[in-house]
Amino acid sequence: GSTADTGAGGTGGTGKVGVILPLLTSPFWQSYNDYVPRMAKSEGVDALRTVNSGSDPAQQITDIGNQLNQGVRGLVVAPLDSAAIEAGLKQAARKGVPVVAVDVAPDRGEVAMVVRADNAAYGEKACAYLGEHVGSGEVVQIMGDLASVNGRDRSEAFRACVKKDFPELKVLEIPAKWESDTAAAKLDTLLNAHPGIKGIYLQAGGVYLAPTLQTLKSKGLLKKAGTAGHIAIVSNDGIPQEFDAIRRGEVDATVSQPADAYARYGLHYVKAAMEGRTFRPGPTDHHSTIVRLPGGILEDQLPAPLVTRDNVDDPALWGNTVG
Amino acid sequence: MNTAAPTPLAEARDVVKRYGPTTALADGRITVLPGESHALVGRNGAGKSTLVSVLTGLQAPDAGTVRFDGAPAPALADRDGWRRTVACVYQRPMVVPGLSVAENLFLDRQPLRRGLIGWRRLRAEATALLDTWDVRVDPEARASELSVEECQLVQIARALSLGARFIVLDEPTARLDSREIERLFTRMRALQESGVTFLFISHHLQEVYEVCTTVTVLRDARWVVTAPVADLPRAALVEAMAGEGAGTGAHRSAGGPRDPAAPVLLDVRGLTARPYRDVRLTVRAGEVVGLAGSSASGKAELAETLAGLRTPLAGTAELAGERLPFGDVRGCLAAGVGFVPRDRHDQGLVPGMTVGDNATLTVLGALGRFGLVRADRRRALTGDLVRRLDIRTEGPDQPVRELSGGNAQKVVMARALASAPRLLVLVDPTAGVDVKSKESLLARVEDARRDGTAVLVVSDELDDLRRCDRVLVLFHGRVVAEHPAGWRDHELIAAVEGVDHG
Amino acid sequence: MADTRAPAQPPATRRAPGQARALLIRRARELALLPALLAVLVIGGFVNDAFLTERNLVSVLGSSAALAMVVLAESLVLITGKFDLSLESVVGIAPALGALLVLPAAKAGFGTELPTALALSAVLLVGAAVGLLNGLLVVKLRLNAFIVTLAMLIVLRGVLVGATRGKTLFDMPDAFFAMATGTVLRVPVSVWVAAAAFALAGLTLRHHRVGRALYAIGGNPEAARAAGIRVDRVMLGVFVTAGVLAAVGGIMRTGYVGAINANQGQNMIFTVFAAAVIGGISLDGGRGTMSGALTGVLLLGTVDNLLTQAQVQAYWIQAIYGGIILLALMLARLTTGRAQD
Amino acid sequence: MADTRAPAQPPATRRAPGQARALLIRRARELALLPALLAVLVIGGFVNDAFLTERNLVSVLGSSAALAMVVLAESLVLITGKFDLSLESVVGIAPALGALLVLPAAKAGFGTELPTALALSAVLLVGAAVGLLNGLLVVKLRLNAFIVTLAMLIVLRGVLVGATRGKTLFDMPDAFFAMATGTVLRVPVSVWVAAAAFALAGLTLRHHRVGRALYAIGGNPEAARAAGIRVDRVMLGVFVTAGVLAAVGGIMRTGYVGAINANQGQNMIFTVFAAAVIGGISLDGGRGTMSGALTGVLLLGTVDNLLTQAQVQAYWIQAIYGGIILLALMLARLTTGRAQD
Ligand SMILES: Nc1ncnc2c1ncn2[C@@H]1O[C@H](COP(=O)(O)OP(=O)(O)OP(=O)(O)O)[C@@H](O)[C@H]1O
Ligand SMILES: Nc1ncnc2c1ncn2[C@@H]1O[C@H](COP(=O)(O)OP(=O)(O)OP(=O)(O)O)[C@@H](O)[C@H]1O
Ligand SMILES: [Mg+2]
Ligand SMILES: [Mg+2]
Repeated sequence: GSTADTGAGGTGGTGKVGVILPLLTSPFWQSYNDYVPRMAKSEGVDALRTVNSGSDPAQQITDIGNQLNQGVRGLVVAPLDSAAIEAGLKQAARKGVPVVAVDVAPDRGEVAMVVRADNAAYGEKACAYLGEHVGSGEVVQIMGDLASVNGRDRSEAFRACVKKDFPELKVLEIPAKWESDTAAAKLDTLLNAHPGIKGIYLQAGGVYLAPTLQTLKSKGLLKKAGTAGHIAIVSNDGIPQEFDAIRRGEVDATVSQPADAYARYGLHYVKAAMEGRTFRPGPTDHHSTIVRLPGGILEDQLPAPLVTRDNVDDPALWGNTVG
Repeated sequence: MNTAAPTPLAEARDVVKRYGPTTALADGRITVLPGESHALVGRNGAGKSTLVSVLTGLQAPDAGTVRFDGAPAPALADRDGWRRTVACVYQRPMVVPGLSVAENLFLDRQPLRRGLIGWRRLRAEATALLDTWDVRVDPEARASELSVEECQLVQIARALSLGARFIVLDEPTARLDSREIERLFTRMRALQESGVTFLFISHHLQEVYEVCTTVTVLRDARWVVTAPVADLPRAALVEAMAGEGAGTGAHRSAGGPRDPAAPVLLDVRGLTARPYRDVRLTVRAGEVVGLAGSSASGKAELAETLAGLRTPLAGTAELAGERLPFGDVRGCLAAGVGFVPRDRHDQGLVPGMTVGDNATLTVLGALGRFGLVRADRRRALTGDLVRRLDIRTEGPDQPVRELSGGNAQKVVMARALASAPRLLVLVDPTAGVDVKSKESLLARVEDARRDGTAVLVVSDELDDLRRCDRVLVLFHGRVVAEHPAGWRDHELIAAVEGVDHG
Repeated sequence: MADTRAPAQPPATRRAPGQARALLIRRARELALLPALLAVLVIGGFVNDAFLTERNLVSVLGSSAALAMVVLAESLVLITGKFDLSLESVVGIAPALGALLVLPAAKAGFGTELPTALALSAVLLVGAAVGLLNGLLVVKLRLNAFIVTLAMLIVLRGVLVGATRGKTLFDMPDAFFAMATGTVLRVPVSVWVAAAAFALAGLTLRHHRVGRALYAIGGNPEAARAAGIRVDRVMLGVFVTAGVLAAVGGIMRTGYVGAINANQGQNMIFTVFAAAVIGGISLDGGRGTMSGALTGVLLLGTVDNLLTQAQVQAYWIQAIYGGIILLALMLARLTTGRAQD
Repeated sequence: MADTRAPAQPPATRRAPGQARALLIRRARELALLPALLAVLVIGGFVNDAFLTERNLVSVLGSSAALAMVVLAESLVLITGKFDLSLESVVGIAPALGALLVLPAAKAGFGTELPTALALSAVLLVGAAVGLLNGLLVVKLRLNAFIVTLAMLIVLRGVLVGATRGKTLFDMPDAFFAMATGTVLRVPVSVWVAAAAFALAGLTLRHHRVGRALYAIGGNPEAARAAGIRVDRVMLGVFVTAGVLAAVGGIMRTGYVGAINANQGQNMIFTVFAAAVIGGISLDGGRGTMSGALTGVLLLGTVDNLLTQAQVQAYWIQAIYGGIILLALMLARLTTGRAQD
């Protein structure tokens, strides 16, 4: 139970719920996918098998249509794009099926709730960490797909934060399209031209962690934190391998995207919406706040803690609960 | 007779081969005895090439047996076994266009040096081989750069150099000029003396009498007769092929021009391009003019220029007073030029399209309004052409790819006739066409000429040229002689080869 | 020696009866996929009650319309014996440029705020221009079509990301969405448009001289030229037409999705080739029909829909999808007995 | 009439003087990209001091090694006149299955915990098996190679996601990474291996009967068969070899990246075709050389490196990359004067 008013109508809280994933080739979404059935059980939701849109926004619209044709009474969607989801939302609205958006806030359209940790906040946290620990010099951000809203928000937030708060830092950029080999090749190249690089921000630890460490290792630049010549690395995702790397001192910090909470509260809110409940801005019972976005949409801003050496063993972190 | 019969070198019995609904061979039989030169004749589509592909292991028969020296034929996948047994020049070009001439000659049997190919030896051997055939091509040249004749010679040279005791030649002479044919026959005789056995296919029956001892006739996919050539005079042979009594008539000549005062339709002046120089020629309405010359004389290029496929350096050509737009095929078509190109595989046919499509390719705009191609009109026009040219096909909807060689050639002729041209330019129009069909093909030329069409026959086939009112001879790009009808063979051959004396 | 003579028997009558049957077989080949498509429909009906409902089938059609347009475009190019990989990027760049022309600067547009009709014409124009450029490089400069259009694809993908700065474009005038949102007889306009385009293309290919010219060029360009077909001009025309059709496909996709993502169309070309080739369009040129290509599109759309409805595990759905395509190919191979190379 | 007769000269003597020139031209064509490659190197040297350093050039080589292996594999298939799109998925699935066999269940492995050497052999075996399956479908069932391998690509991508359940595989034994991390004379082992593979393939293609058979089959399979080449068997062999080479490329990529992502290899096939075709390998079969393919790989690698160093705006980098490829093609076309279709 969170901050919710019990209202009339809805679908009475029963019926099947469709869960649509944006992609499955990232460890983060794979974890989310694994959490869905578990959380469905604990939240008492009759969730269908998850559907994977395979990074294609048009496919996602088709998937929504397919689920609606099957008679789902609620939908949990992780939109691939904040704008290119509207057509899907409209379809659902026409059928009176409530939708909860996970990870990406739609620009427009009707959703019962957005469950997300702020992508822009990821970029800012990484920037703040690097700014405080590196101070000045060259830092690299290994970006995602520029055509994806997640990658875009993280990139722009990081860039803007550096410009505003840490003008001493010079940002070098690697557009790596969520591809590990692209990340490795371009980081390798940049390190040749800029041997003085002091910090790296990985926008997706699941994809970029291994190639970054591997490239640094093969160039003899992988030094433990605290030793001379260490390159500060801030990652993003919160998968177990990042935690291990933090424990080893190879990576300084990572922003933990709450995969478990995404699954849990996505299903929680959709059930509530199906029961006809509505929500108000304000603090929740799970250490987050519901805010009203400019478009009028409500968003439950889940905490995305920065994990460093100090809190890496915190059992509450989802990365410590999976294999 | 039975007791003394030697073991046949190659023997096929009761061979059946079907392609979908077509039965290409219903009763294929042949017995080739060691040391003989065996001719295989039959009309276009009789199944000769099909029998060859079965005899050379290119395709498995649907039924029937093939034996060599009394032993069963090798398995289809045993390519080495087949290569040891039989060599073949196929009717379709079987060269690899991207490889050099030298490699094509020694494909998969290149001389080795320490396990790798010895290019030097390969080149030397290729040069030697080409020299024996007097083929003037660079052994390093790509096969795709060869002319049709050169390509054919390279394949013949390859087959005859393989060292097989049994050699199959499927219409080797269809693309060669007379000197090249003579050279082939000389080689064949030499090999015969050393014990090589030949199976020889040709539509030039005089060649059968010249080099073969035995002949087998196929008709309508069935074996008809096998006999010593001496026992089958030409008329009987043609009858066996055609299945009816028929005069041969191949030597009938055309007589003089029908109307010496007919207006000049084609007037070519000072035409000059790379392979020919300062050509001047005229063709009157209703006149058939032959253009002879060896393969290197430039005659085919001249024909292609008139068809709009090439742009000359200088000169003009007027058709009924209008300048032909060189380099513009469509313009030339509109001006009234019908064209049979030299090589049906290259420029003549779209193999995947149907007989009807190919035959009407030049007149697509005329089969309906607004560019629509009306199926009924295409069918009617095609049906008419198929009948007139006696094309053996399942129907207008059969892909040309599936036709036999000679029938495919007739489709090219159909395409040229479809546009009802005022000038017909025919390059080697009867290549690969059987004797009876040749008659009907040339009869269509006669029809056209009666309707006032001017005809230019570019060929070195004496049968084709004999029908011409006059024959011009091109030598190294210049017109060097003109022979009015009634010339004698040796005169013309001498002129073509550049050894006559005026 | 054998002067034995065969008894005079009538020549095997090979023509009359064979003809009709041969024609039938040839027609059947064009629709080789039909058995596979029917099988999927029947299985679908058993697997899920919702599958064979009108609503669901309309969904399949609506989601396939944009793909169908691009498959149509690609088929025309393939029949002519060429390639055009850049069509997938036209699906993105053409509507995106149109949208940028109409959107105010505040919404990431160029700020030109052209009238909608002009902007929509610009979409088609962009498609035509890309096609023309490809065509000129291939026809006039004689560059390899595959690699030219691959490079073009990379360039255009880049231009799309560059021009939109990676942002998704939305809030275009309703006309941009009308094809997917408007319906006639409960079926989206885009489906009717795609159907009309296929019918027109099919008729042209079969019954118009331009269509016949495409097959001739694809089958043997030299022979086509010798028969008076203006090969270069027709080929240019095909590239331009394909560009325009892909641009229309782009508008359909825009309407379907409700916005233009900076990677709209990306990776679509794989599906396009799959549909075309499964549908019997030959990569060597000169062969294939519109009805075949259409069955290819429908098969892929139906299988996709079916798999979603069948509740296959998300992890395995792709593998199964590929497996079904393979099976369909084999089925087509067996039912027509035709080698596909 | 004309007794003005041309002197009896032999027709255009094509042998002696022409021969050397023709050979030169032929060689030049194989290396048509060399001018473009040199131009990029020179420009790179001006743009950035770090570009022409040994370290950076080694980086280019190291990052191109895996691509080079797959390009080699694809080139062999293309020369034989076929397609293999599934090679990109072999780059992912082969090392992934190897890793799953060696990893404990706790690390997402199958739990079999095979010895490393066995697991590495399994990687090659998977490549060979995929190649064999493709080959059988194409050669024996006579299915279209493009579409079979496209379906196979989809299946294998799916299997990769399914088998790893989308997880990234870390912590394999060091042997999985040795090719990329180990160096000989300061150059990664993977580069040496790729160089050796190219040299061997080049030698075989140019100077061994088997190599010549590939060209013959690609140029005219019927003629090849008639000449005694076991077309089916050679073709099967080529598919299997290509699978194995792609598997080796997969190991190289694994080592380079340090892990196996569930989308390893995805979309690589575009780059593979780009490199091969830019390098002069014909999609029609029968044409192309290993040295050409190699220049294609190097050109792409160098341009990529140069653009990264130049820190071109991220938004425009792709468009510029594509543009440079187009320019390189035109340059190659102009310097060799050869049509590319
Ligand atoms: N691949 C094929 N598909 C279908 N039909 C074919 C095929 N090849 C040959 N045929 C048919 O088989 C019959 C025999 O053809 P074949 O080539 O053996 O004739 P041929 O005697 O060699 O004729 P020609 O003298 O014209 O070369 C013809 O009717 C032909 O249409
Ligand atoms: N693909 C080819 N086709 C035809 N000839 C070739 C081909 N490749 C090489 N050659 C011939 O081989 C000759 C030598 O080539 P290359 O130097 O590559 O080989 P090599 O083994 O060193 O030969 P050699 O020992 O004779 O010098 C060239 O002059 C060329 O004529
Ligand atoms: Mg024949
Ligand atoms: Mg040498």
